[in-house]
Amino acid sequence: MSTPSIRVVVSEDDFDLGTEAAALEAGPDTGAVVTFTGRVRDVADGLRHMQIEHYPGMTDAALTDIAQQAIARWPLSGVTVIHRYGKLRPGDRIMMVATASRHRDAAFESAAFLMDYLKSRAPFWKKEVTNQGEGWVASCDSDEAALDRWGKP
Amino acid sequence: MSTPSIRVVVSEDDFDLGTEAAALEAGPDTGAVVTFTGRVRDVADGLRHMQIEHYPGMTDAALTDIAQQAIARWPLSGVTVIHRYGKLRPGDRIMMVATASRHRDAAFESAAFLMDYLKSRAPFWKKEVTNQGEGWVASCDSDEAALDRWGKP
Amino acid sequence: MKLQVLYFAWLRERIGLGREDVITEAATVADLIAELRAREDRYDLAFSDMTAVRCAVDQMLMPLDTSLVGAREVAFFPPMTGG
Amino acid sequence: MKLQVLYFAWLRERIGLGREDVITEAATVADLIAELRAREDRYDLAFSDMTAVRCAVDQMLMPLDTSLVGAREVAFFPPMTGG
Repeated sequence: MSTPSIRVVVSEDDFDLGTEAAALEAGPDTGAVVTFTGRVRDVADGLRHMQIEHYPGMTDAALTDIAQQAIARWPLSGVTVIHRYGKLRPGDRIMMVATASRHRDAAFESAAFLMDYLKSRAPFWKKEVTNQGEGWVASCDSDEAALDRWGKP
Repeated sequence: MSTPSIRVVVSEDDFDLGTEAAALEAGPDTGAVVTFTGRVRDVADGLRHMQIEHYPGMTDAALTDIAQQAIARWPLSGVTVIHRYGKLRPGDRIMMVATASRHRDAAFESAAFLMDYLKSRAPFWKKEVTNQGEGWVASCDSDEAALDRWGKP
Repeated sequence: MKLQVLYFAWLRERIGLGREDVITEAATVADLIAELRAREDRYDLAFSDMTAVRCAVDQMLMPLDTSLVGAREVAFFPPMTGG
Repeated sequence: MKLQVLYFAWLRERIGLGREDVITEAATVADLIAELRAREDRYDLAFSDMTAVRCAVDQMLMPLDTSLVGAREVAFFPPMTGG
């Protein structure tokens, strides 16, 4: 297998899932592509928008590191991680990960791994602005616990 | 949560992953969309093409049944299952599944479930035509074993 | 009774046809297979390794001891290889 | 030594700035936090619940007892909520 590709994008702009997946499909040895797309949900008290802050100096390196960990664990031909920041409205896409492999299990597991690590190890913070005011989204204990199944850290 | 959508397509034609995923993203309560795309890989002795046969009277019902099982198990807002048949060449897309949910775990697990059931319970058969001749793809014991983690049948 | 019997993948190729009408009094799928195997070598060969044969009765996957009472369509095929 | 100190999310809001230069002889991140808390109430408040504070030293996630020898940039923020 040739060297796996890593594509990391941190941007205010939207992305195109079809284009990203098609790029990962290229190459004769990719049989399976798994994608995860996260999207701004509406909340009970009416979400006006979500503000996503990040740590510019650290974000690219943190996402690349997570992608490299996935490549070290599974036989992947490519990994893509895209995360937006700035002002996002209900229905907007927030982020995506995608993995390509010969085998479906490797593609599924590595995509779930990327998501679990991205939730708790990539420097993004979400603030919700609703009709009732604004507040930072709290981290979930379950997100930290999700890392246990991969043996941390 | 409103009634989950089920979309099942059995066709000779290619599909567009981006369009399919975007359709599943619609609705205020979808936070996560997971897609799996399967693609014709090249094989060691040179694949000319793959011929996929199916059981027309049964295929739609079998795929719909598998989608309904997923909806019964996970809180999903939508499920899409697309499978092609006929003559496919290396690099062509064979099939996709996609699931939409509020939560990432439900989307990941149900997509993996759909794939496992589709592999062993949907009436498709693959024949590989190589430079050395042609042969039917054998089923894998590991595919049948994969169903055990969902408690069968 | 008259059954429509379908064959897929290498079962279709070995038997040499994709579907046929069969007049039979077979009580179960297994009985039907026994009748077919007694007919001609190509059927006998196609069904010689039953671990590699699956069946559907009226388009539902069923075990081989399934009753044919009320059945209209029986299909035989190898383990599925979709996905 | 001179450190660039960064604050994100509600730490940034409580302290009222996103980055500042700090002249300090603190040996560890925890020492630096103690110095900051002694300065003004807004720092003291921001760091009052340390279970909710994470830190990065030179853009790598680090525990609070990390040495500051050779460090140039220290960032404080709540648990991450990406994805």
